[in-house]
Amino acid sequence: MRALRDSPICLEGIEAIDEGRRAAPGREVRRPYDFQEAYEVRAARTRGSWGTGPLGLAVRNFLSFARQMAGNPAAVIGGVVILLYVAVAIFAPWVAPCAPDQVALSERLAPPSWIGEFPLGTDQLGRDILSRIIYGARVSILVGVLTIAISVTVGVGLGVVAGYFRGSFDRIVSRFTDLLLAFPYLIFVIGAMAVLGPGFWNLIWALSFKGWVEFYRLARAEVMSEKTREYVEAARALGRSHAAIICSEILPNVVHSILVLGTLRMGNMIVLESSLSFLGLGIPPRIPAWGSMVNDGRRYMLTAWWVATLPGLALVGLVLAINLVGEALRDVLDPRLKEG
Amino acid sequence: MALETGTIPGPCGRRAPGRSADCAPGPDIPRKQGGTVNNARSQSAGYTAGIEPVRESGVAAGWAPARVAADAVRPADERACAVLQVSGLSTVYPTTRGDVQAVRGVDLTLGEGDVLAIVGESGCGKSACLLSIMRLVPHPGRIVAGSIMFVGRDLMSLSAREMREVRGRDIAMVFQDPMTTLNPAFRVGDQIAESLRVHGFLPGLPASLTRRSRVRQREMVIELMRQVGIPSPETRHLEYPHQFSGGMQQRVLIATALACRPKILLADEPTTALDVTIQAQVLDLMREINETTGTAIVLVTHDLAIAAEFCREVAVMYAGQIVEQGPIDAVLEDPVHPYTRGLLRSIPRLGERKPLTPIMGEVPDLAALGPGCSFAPRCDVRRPCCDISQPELVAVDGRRLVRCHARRD
Amino acid sequence: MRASLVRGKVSLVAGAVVALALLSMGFLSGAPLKAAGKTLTVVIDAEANRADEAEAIAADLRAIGVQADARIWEWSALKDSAVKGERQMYLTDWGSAYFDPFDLALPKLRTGDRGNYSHYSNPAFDRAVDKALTTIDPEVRRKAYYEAQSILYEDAPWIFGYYLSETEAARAEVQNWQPAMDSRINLHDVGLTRGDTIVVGMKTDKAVSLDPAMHRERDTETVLRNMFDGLVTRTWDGKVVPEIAESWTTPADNVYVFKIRKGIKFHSGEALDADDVVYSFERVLKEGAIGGRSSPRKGLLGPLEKVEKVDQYTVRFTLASPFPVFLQGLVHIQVVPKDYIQKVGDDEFARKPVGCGPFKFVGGRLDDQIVMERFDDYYGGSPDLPPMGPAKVKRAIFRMMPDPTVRIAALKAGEVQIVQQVPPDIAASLKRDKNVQVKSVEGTRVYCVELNCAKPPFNDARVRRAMNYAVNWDRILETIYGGTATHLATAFLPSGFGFNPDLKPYPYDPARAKELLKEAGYSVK
Amino acid sequence: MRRTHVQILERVLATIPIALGVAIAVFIFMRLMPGDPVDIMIGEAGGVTQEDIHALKTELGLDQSLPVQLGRYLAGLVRGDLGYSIPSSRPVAVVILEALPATMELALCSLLFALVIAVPIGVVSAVRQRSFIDRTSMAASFLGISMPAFWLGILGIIVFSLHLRWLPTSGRITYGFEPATITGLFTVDALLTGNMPALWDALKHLALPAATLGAGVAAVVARVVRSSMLEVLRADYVLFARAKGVVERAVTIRHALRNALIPTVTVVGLQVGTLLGGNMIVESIFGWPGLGRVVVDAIFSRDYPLVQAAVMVYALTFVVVNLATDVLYTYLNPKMTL
Repeated sequence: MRALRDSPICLEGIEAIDEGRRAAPGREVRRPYDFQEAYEVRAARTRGSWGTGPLGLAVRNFLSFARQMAGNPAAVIGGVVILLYVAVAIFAPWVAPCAPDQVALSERLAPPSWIGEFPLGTDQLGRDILSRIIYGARVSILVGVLTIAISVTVGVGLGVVAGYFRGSFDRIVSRFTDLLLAFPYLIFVIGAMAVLGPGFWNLIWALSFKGWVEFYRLARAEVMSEKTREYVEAARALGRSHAAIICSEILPNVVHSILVLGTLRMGNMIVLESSLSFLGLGIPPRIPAWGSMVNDGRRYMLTAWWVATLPGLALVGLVLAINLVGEALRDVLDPRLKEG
Repeated sequence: MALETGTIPGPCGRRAPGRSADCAPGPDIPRKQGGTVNNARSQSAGYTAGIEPVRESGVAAGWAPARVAADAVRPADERACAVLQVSGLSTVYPTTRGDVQAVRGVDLTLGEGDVLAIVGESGCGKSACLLSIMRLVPHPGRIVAGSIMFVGRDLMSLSAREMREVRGRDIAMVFQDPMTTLNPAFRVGDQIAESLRVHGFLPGLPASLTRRSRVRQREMVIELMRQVGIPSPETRHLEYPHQFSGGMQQRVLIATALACRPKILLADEPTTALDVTIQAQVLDLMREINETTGTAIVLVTHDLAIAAEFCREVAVMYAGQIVEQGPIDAVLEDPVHPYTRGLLRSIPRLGERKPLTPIMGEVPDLAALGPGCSFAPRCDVRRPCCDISQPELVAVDGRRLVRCHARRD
Repeated sequence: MRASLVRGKVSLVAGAVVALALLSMGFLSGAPLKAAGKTLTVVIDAEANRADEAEAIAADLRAIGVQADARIWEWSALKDSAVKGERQMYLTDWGSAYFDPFDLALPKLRTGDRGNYSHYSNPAFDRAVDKALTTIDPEVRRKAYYEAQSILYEDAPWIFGYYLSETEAARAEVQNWQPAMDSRINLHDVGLTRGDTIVVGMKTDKAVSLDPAMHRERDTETVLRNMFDGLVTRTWDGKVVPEIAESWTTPADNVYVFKIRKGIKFHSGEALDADDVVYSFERVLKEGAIGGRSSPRKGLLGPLEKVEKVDQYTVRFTLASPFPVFLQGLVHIQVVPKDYIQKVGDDEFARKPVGCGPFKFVGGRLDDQIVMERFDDYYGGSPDLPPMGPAKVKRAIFRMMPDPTVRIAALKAGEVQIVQQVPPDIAASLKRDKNVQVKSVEGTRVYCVELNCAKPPFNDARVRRAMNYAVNWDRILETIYGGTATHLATAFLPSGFGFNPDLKPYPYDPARAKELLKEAGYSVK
Repeated sequence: MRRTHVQILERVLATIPIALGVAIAVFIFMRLMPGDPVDIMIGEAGGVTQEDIHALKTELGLDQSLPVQLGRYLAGLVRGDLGYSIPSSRPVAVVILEALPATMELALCSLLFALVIAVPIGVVSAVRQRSFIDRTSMAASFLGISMPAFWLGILGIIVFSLHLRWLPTSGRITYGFEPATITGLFTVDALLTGNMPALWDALKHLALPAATLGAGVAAVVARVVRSSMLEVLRADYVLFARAKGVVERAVTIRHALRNALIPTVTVVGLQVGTLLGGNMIVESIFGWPGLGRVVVDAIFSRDYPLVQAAVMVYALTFVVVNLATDVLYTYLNPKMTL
């Protein structure tokens, strides 16, 4: 477990950061060949006339950030797709042809047909799959956002405190996370759902309950490495309080890796919901969620492929977009990793 | 950007006659052991008899003949003195905002045993220049123009395979940060040996698995390590890079680079990452190598003091171009280009209490250069014509080249 | 510089994420109706496999102005919560093994009984069913059950549901195959036109045990019944016929005397006699009789008090009180070899079971496949279930295939010859496949929607009746269950004893439902 | 070397508190779950009285207070007695030992499958960054990450078993092909005994589940290899290797991949945990007789002893895999010590 604890590698990792990368920001060793980077840094410094106030800085930074993101085609595509999903989610009542929970048993399992009433067909209760996919965007995005938000809040909160102060708090929480990690995830979630009972919020809690561990580890490792850096020592020497140092010096520097991990994890959480549905612990059947829709359709794969496959494709699209943006975020927020 | 190459007398054209006469450096800098330079190659391996005390016959037997054989296949070199002649070298890096012109028409000539310094601010293209010479410009950067003549062969026309044979064997390179330049996963000795293996001085796999070749590899590696002054190489060649100090790591790098006795060593800020005392040791080592083997050295640095101490000739780079070039003493004592002057003013000197004056402004955007002199926005002797046309590199007082409209002719 | 740069970007991005989260929170609480006045609000709880049905029921209730939402539970958690009285309306089901309300309506609806998750209590009903249970006169029993059904119909403690036809399928090369009402798969009678190995795709995840006394699960029994025979057995439609027993008499209401067939051999070669029969029953009856553990099957025998050997081929069963469904319960107890078990011990017996059935155990694993081979010395089985003689196929394999799609795919691909439980939607297309035969048989399991009769709103019989009128069962059964299900009037099954065919199920009548709800003081649409 | 051994021993000893913690946690966790194992075991029987149920409970020791139960459970653990499964009354150790080889075989094969597929894809994608192959394989990896395993599995069965008839739908081996038991892993046993028909049959049964389970892992590994390769390929030592004149292939494999494997190993180590602990869905689709299915079933039937033991097995496997990961990590990364 040592390797896990010492290298801030995202668990089940999509992305990995080895020691070299961790050490690099502190050492500020500029690789002279990285012209793009030199260029970006310089460009970021000289551009703009937004003034030096905090708002001006934020706006300028955001503009530069947005410009960099705009320069990454994958990010643009991903961003547009996400916006599309979010827009569809927000405007679902206007976009969707039917109510997502309108049961019409006489119309069940109608195949997709572009000219018919149900362009993407109907499910086993005769509900319009297109409408359910559209409304499902709300739920699935919400599942992803909420679980990640909870995981991040808890994980980063504990991780920063543990990494900064170390001591017995760190030891206790870290032991606890070891324990949680050793517990197989699905078994854990099944049990948690049985204890908590069904319901949307219980699902969110069950998913988040272990999700925070990797944020904890990442935050702790990053804070431990940040803490040794000069600027923190300088701030200490200036007599600033621990809280102030954590909030204004350390957090901003660890937040980008958290953000990246968070985006990349969000997709996983949306997918995980389907596994729970498979085990019979999903969200209420009236609420359309893509994961449970795929599971509903599982029984009809031989006779009505569209019931499972179409929501699955919607899911893939969103996860793909989130991951594209996540990787672009990583590239932009962490200039050391800029590709090319 | 290499348009002006043909229009001005390049440094090579100017200096070639003098060189071809005696292959000696300029009269202004006397060489200590000029005699060793010319026949360094034929002397087989070793920097001097003095620092290569024990040479097992087996080692030498395997090493020297291979070396000779390699030499034999090279085209006969008529202009032996100019080991490297770069002209009109231009390199660009495409970025999202356009092409960054990292190197803009650089001309360089390096005689056998020469030591040239390239100085300039960060990001002025000095490192890119070295990488271009090695044809190792990282993707997506590429060389767009120019020729690189190495002992009569144009490196630009070589196939990838031929170029690979040149790298490490004929032209070697040392990087800025030894910590990141050595592969953390391999033993130091293996990394030195790899150089020898890829160029055929040691058998490659699977022959290297035999005991005999392992013994030979060990001996050669220890010898090389000893030559660069690493203490107790017998044990240390089995250690990993992180177990070495920065200075020792840099020595390992130099040993690796020099393993195949290259004609040219390109050193990219070799001392920047080191402590000052270690810097001096490393520089001494490099000087010694230069003097004993005649390996020509191009030293890239942002530190004028190092250049002054180490080199006979200096080229000042700004925004991808050479703006001033000449013998080190002349350039330091009497800088002509306003940028060089600015550089010198911004360096503290011992014993002087003058306030330092930094150069105002920022390095220009290499992706969006105007038609005029690239230094014009920061220049204190700026003239109206500076914004309109590029100055060209012209000879000044016979020994130097300067790229400035406001130069003294 | 760097820190503030990052901070700026990050705060904006984080802000965007939070905004998105807040925005999306509103989405979820979008659709439901306003809970104004006395709208009836119910939560329908179901297991995942009946989620569709629950949602359809919810839709029907919503149509008359009840605010209904379905939720999915893990079964044991739901049951626990329902028993504690925390739930309102929950989809449950209960299977019957006796072809009698004894193990269906009684445990489900008698006051305080084990399965009474609806907390229903009506002394009149209790009296009626108790009467039916303590007498053995069929006419008296039938009358008592009729009365109980009328009471139930009026009280409507559940939304009465339906029973399913069990649809099974076999490859065309399987002969003389007939699914049974008690889910038994009798491979003894089955032949193959091609090959000599028959593979059965079981719907269960695993068989619980190989010891016929150490489980209480139907699918396990389905497998084991091919290795073990009982004193009596059933025809596919539920009639009790002799198997190991040649015949029986009932000298008193509470005494049964069985004559055992001679010449029956166990797979181990020993002959079966009264000692083995007595031992088999004592193993189930006595506490801690199986390696210190008690058999969970004891309840199947009702008030059975003692089993005695009369002579080598005669056994007498004495019950504490008359128990009219005793013979049906007897079907579920299989005879095991006394000497073998006493020699090798119970654990070893559970690893290498030995019975006197048509197939002997060869190998395999409970959660993978269980392999049996024909027992050539088989006595021939029940004369009421022709053909007699050893089994026709050489080898029988039961494979655990919990996923229905995979089961059907394996059947179509010819990997298995018989599959359990064909989903209704696939059955239709499977019937068109020339290589496959599909057969259905009436099930013995009641599916219903239980209501918590102890708490408002369902402590009011009018509301409960309204619920019964409000659900369009015909539509649900026709579509979701592909017409393989039959709506029930009460908790009694037509296959069971004492079913009143004249009692018609509640019709779909939303107007009547609304009327009743209004009467009970709820607003309707 | 001696030092490493001592360190490994220390690490093994350090797992004892974790094991104890897991043991207590799973005990509490199971007792928190609503539902009564005896009631579930008895099921829908009629005529069962509360006395019968209580008698069964007494027999199983479930009527005692929780601390007593916990103490007996822990004492049993120390003695190596895992108890008996409640519904089937089979010894828990037997049930687990029976199921474990299948789970291990599936996990190892999917891991192998994932690595064989993912590492080359990751390397090629990094070397040919932004090329067609890069984009295609990365898109495919998103599909692997985001499509639920049961969908992929059923699709595989419909395509390869039903329509093409290449592979069996489910199960672990065809009856009659079982190799002699040595390790319990059919493929390994078949190899050891030189039983080629058994090997072929076992591999055919393994193909679909291993691919389904491995797809997600392959996707993750491919992405990690790609991103670490991208980073490593930009490292100075790779440039330096090129400057030495090392052949490009050797630069990629020897210098870059070797270092890119360091973070990959950690990720793969974590994936093994996922493979072992998250495969109940694949096991249940393919009727694979593994531990995942056993344990899910045990949870649903509140089979306390079985769940407790199975979770301990998972936890210990996790710890062992971690230790192995760390040893490998130390080997790959000389900077690290255990």
